[in-house]
Amino acid sequence: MFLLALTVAASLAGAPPQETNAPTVVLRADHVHTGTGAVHSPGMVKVRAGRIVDVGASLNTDGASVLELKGHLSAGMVALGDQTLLGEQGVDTTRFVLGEAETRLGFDPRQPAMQRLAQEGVTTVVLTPPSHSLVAGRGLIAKTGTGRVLANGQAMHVAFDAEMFVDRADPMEGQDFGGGFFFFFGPNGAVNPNGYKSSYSGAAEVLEENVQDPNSPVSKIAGGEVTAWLRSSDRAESARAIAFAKRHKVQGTLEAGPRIGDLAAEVKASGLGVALTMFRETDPHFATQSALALTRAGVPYGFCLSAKEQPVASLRMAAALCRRAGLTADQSWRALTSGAAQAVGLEKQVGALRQGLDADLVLWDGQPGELTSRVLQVWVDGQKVSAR
Amino acid sequence: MRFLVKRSPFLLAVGLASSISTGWAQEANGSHDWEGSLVAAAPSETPFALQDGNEEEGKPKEANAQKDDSKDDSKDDDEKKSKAKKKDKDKDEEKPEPLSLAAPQGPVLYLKGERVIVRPGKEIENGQVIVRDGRIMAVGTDLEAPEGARVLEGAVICAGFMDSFSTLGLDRASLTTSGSEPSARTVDALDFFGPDHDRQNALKAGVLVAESHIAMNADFGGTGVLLRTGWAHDPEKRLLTDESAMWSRLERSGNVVTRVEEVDSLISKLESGGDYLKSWRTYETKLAEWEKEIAELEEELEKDFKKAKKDREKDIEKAKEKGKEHKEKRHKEPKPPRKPRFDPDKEILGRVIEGKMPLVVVATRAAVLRNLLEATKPFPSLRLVIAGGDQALHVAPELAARKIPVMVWPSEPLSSSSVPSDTRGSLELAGDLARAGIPVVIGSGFSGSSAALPLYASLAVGYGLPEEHALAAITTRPAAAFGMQNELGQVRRGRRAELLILDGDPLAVGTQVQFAISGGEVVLEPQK
Amino acid sequence: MKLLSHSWTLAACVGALAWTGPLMAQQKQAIKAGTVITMTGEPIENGVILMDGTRITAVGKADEVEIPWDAEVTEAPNMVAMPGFVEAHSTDGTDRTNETIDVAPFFDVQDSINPVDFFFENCLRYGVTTVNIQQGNNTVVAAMGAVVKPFGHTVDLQMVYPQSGIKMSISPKSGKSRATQAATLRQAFHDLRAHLEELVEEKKVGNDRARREALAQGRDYEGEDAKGRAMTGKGWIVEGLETVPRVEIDEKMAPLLKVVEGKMRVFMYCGSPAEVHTAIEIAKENGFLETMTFVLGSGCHKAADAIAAAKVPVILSSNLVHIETDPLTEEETRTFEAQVFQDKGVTFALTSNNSGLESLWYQAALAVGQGLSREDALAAVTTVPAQLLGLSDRVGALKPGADANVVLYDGDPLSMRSQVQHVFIDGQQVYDRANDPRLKHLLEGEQPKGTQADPDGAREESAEDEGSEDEDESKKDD
Amino acid sequence: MTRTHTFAFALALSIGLATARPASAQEDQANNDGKVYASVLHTSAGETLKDVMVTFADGKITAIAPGSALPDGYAEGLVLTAGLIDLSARVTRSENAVEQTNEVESRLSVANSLDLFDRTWDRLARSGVTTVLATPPDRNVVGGLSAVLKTQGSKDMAQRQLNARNFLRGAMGDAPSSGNRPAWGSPNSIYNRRPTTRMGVEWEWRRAFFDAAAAPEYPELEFPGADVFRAVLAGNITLYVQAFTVIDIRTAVFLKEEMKREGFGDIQMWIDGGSEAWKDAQLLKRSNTGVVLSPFPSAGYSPERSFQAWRVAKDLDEMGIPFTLSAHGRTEPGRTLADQAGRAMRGGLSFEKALAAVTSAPAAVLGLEDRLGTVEVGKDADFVLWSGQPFELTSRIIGVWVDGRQVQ
Repeated sequence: MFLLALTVAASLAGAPPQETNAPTVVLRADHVHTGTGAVHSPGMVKVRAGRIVDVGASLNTDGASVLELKGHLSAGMVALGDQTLLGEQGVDTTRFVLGEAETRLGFDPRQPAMQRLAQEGVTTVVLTPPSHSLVAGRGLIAKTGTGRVLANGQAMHVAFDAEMFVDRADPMEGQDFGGGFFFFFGPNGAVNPNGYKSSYSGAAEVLEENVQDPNSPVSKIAGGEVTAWLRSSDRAESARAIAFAKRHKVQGTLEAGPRIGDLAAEVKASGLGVALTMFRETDPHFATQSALALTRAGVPYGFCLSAKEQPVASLRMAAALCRRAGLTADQSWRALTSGAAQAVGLEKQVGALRQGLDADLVLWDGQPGELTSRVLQVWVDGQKVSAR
Repeated sequence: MRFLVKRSPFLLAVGLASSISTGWAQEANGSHDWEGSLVAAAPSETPFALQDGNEEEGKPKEANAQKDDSKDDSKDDDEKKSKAKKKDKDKDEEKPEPLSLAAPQGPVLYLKGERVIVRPGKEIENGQVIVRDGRIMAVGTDLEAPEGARVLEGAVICAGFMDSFSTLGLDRASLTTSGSEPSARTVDALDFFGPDHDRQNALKAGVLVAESHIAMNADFGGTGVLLRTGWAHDPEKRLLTDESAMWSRLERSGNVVTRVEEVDSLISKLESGGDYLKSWRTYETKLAEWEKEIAELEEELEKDFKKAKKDREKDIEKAKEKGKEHKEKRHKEPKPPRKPRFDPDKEILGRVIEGKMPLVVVATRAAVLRNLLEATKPFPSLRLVIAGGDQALHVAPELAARKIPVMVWPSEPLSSSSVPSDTRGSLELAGDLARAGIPVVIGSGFSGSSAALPLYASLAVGYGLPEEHALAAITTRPAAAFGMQNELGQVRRGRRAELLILDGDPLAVGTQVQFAISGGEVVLEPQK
Repeated sequence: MKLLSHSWTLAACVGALAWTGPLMAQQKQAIKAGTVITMTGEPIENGVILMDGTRITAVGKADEVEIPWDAEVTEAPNMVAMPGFVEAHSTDGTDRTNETIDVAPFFDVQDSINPVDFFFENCLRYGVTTVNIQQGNNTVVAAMGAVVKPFGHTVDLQMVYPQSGIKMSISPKSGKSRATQAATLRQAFHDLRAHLEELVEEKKVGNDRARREALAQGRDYEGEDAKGRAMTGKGWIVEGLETVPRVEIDEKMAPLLKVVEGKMRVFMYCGSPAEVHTAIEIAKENGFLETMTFVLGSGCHKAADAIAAAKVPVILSSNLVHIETDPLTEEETRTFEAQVFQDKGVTFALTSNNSGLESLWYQAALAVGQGLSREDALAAVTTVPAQLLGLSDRVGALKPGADANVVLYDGDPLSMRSQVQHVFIDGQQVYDRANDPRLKHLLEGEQPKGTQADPDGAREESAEDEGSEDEDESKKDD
Repeated sequence: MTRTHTFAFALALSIGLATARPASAQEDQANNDGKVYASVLHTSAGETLKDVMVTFADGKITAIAPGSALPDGYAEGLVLTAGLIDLSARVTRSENAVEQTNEVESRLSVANSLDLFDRTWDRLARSGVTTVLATPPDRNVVGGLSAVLKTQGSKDMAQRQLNARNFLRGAMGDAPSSGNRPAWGSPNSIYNRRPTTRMGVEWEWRRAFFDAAAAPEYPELEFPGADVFRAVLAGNITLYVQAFTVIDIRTAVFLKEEMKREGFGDIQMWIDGGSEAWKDAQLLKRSNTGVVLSPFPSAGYSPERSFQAWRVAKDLDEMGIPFTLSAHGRTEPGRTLADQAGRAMRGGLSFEKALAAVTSAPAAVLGLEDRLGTVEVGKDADFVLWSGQPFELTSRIIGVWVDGRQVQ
């Protein structure tokens, strides 16, 4: 089913709803974890029109309604690179390069999975299109509770790993052309009208052509006009992706496997953020070592949502294991919030309790980084989306 | 050889089900999404007691195991996370005994900690523990360091964690074979020579004791072992017991009919084991009677041998006169009883049904559990443990009544393919079971890793299991499940010295293990 | 025709007997070689080996040893003479390497050795003169093995030492796991003990009953005298076995009884270090620890301490260097196992069994390459295996009284560029490279007598393409 | 078919243990100068020197001082040779290292498909191999261009690759057609390509060369990559063909001679494999084609495999056919490139010829004789230090240096 053909009534409003005389609300909690290093016990957060106006130990509350909260208040968590939320989206194998495709058009922000994420404390999720092609189009960033899709969050998805080499290259699978089979011959006998490639060198050649061709949407990632999401799994693929990003001054995020720590210096030099596909194998040794290496090198990184049934629990477990491997409490918490936001270029919008950021707040019954804590209430863009 | 799971992607789950939202929705509208839920929804109203499972009738252990008859059912007022002091009914028998005069074989240790967690729910501030000859000699608040003892200090002293279902030390073939027999012994299959990262990580995470067993998919997989992760390379010291439990796996096949037969064949095999032991006992008694009878007969014959000799000579004379051949007198005597044929499998199953060793049954579906509980009712001595138990809530009252522990592990149920997805246990399962009064045990599971056991326990707390139950699920409960409640799981006099010194709360994520004491010796300490 | 052949053989035998006298006497020989490696001391420069019949009578420097006038002298000035290699454990030379039943100690390898098997021809080509044929590793208790010479038309002509030892395995046979394998092995000894106790019990009950019957009948009772032998052995003893004549013992279990009594060697295959400790435990329980020799798989050097403590000699795997990659750090550790065993004082022999990498000379050379001294490497393929098989006085060294097994090399035996030129077994030259029919056919293309040429020339199957790369023969699972 | 992001986060995790982080990609340049002492130096340039001290700096050999005394701390009896070169190392050639969407792919190089992080590079270096020719796997008739690189060095392909002669890799025989399926049946895969037979493979070769040669006059015959074929015809790029059986070798040589006959050009050709080259050595001699011999089969139990097969090197040497040895990237004891040279010697080849076949000869084929292949002042500091006579079983490799840096 063609991805493009789907029409969705998504609330496409880019910015949060701007009422002029919106009410101001002050949330007071036993502990406010700003995520920028400071913890106010007790602390207050002033919110107006979906944005954080002020954060501090005590703010003047005249003209604002005060909300007394028992527990720990923190910023909402940011999850990267999720595939599970796109539901039964068909993987589009029509062409090897799908520059124009937009996940935004095929995504239902109201689906129950998004609500569940919100209830578990994840307020922002970054989606990348599932793909078997070299370029799979633009991803999207959405708020889980309200389902608001951020306008500026659509990175161009470019694959550097072996997922793009798929044996079936022909879209006509199962479609009958009337009167039995006949087939198109590609330029030299191969049935491959869509220009699919089967090797890294072949894919690299097609990518270079597209980046240099001005009327291909892919060329916009050169120079950083459009951010990019470079998907790689092993170190050789990551090295090629980094070299490509440096060559064409691409900005954005590198989705990398557990061994990316060996290339921490190169990643830092390239300016890319990292989305760690954290724990594919049962042994997290490499993944936690990479988290330590990236932290030492000062590279912003977050974790990818992977487990289908328990996505948020796996996210928090990843942070916990990095903490046990040597990260400090706020370093591991940063990977769940501001670090992940910085990795996709949203540090000015989400990921911390700071003046001017979106009002995404989570109330916990214990320290946010602890596994033993439970989520009590969640606000997204200043609206309460769930309460225990 | 370390067992690296490369099979279908492993899903995080403390028996995790897709119905994670139940935790949330359930709170809001009060209805549990199990069909016809038996458990009152809001956890906070249902008071439940932190029973310590079958604390009393433990396995008879060597001499100085002090009979622990104090039933410490401290009430636990469970508003989340509060550490209110509990009213403690059991007497404070921590008076230090005079130290025995004999010279100690192993090192003597003197541990000092700001918090000594005697057992989940009972703590001592600024306590000390003296360890000698592999045992805890004394626990108290004003103990002097015995002369020559090594002093170890830290924030928290608690019992070593115990993984009730680990795969440490077993190669893939031993784990997955379904062709095992009850008499097969896991101790023969242990191999710690391969890459050893899992075990070292488990030790660093504080898991000092792990239960390993072979043949996951067999009807009777043979006897498991309880091994000390700190002593894996010492064939003697690593074994706490080479008969921890007999493991059996139900739901081996997909279709319903065979699943019913599985339970019947399980019980009939156990019964045949019981009959086998009975037949040996009857043989021994009959043999004794026969020997007594024969001895009497012989005595009698000895007595009138002379007479018999004379009679015989007379008969021979008579026979010669008649020219006939003399026929000896027929001698009849009772036959010795027949010795039953030795059968190692039946012998071990007999000991299981007589309760010498617990039987752990891996089952997830409600129908199978109901069938199993029904079938095991006539055998009170059988010490049953359920492993998996994703739908155990359906039979919760009976499990609670018979105090049958349920072992939960954070991996998809073993037969993920044949278990309908909605029945898979959710992170809330542990909490729900505890609220229903069932002793909960947490294991790392078939494709889990022992090193993350404490993190699983913390996560279970994050999804509704009270903190004390979580700590109990990795210390006292597994010990009780394997009949070692007088040996492990608590910091009390007489228990084996399997202790940890931590730099923070056992269930906190950032906590690191400072010292680990196993078998009475320090097996892990910070590198200088 | 049948009658003729009968009489013919009869005459031949009589004739041969008549002839053996002088023939035997006449068979004095001497080999003069540039270098003689005796394996009993330093190599001798231009030494002499005196042979009489099938035995070596003297070895020494040319000027010190007086060659009898009637000895037939073989001059080999620029060659190296050394004792024939001794293969400590080989599963080749038989048609099938394993039985399907788990416990089969009553079988004997002699019944399946094929004297004209290609393996024996290849042994001669590489200077191997004594081979211990045992069954494969895919078993629990396998058949009794035999030590043979790789020359002779019938098995008994080849025989050196029949029933030289029983092959067992502690590593799981296919279909079993480690636990079930150990359980089956323990069960075999348990069944033997139960059987013996049953026999003694029956005999005792029978005797008591007879005695009581005599009492009842007023007869004096004269008990039978004990026809069997009391049981000896270091493991367990069944008291009163002397009352049971040995012939009454089930012949399926009799060989195991010899093992428990320490009268039959055991070659225990152990594929991984974890199984060493179980094997030692079972051997100690059943009294065959002193007569057991380990046949090790690669990697067992990790349990070298346990092996050294139990003083069990080992036969190393043909894969001399154990390579292990740590799945976590991907570091590759290579360990030369022979060195580990040597440092721990364990007697070890090398074997080329199913190594596919040439023969014992190749293993010895590779061992020297990895750091072993030349003497130890050569000993590990000559004197040590001889000692393991209990044939130290007959094979493995050139010394007076030993069998006349001599190999002549055209250079240093461990060099890539030298070949075996002559092989003598029991004083008789059994191989001469100059007229090796197979090599002549291959290298010079000469057609052996009495065979027609292959229609389209000797098409080899060795053309491999990338797909079917010639896999190392050691993957052959036996 | 949703591609669920099935990388399930495995809660069953063991806590990471803090081991040392592997060395960063930028090896520090500082320590690639130093000196090596050896009792015997075989220079591969025809000389054998005794008691030699070789000094090197910035990866180049600066001085060779024969006759210098044994410095303390150095062992007796060590032998030094140049680093070994394997022209058919077949390293890290995954399925995705060759463009299989078309049968004749001559433009793409294997360089951007190689994984420089693979552990095989370290193992190869430790087995004495310092430089390799990497070629695409033989799944197509023509796989593409090759890459020449050292077995140690930077992890960035641009810096790692040496600018040596270029090789166009192809295969004869049924290897390339083994993965193909006839075009009818399910027409949904890139593997529905011709050829599926040996003849089809040969036709692809001939068509490519004829079209490339004729394209200047008939532009419609031009196809992407035709310029590479023209460069092969002009002899600027060497044609590197895999062929094991004598039939395939004959087909390859006939193709070369046909091109010459047609006047299209004299192809420089080398055969990879050639285990039956001895059966038609005259053909190779006549067409001045070189052979990279595949690894000699292990002796096993049939002399045909060993005595005869191991003699190939001696036979080719006697007939004056240029050849080199290769181990196909195997590094286990008994199967390394050094062992192949040992087996060639057991088959009758002299030590000097065996050493040349793994050092100076392959360097010449790569066109890098000015940098590699021998131990001479000015050359790259690639050495192998042996505990005794090289290629003998009784000696082993003690040290290997690539660009002056010793391999751990």
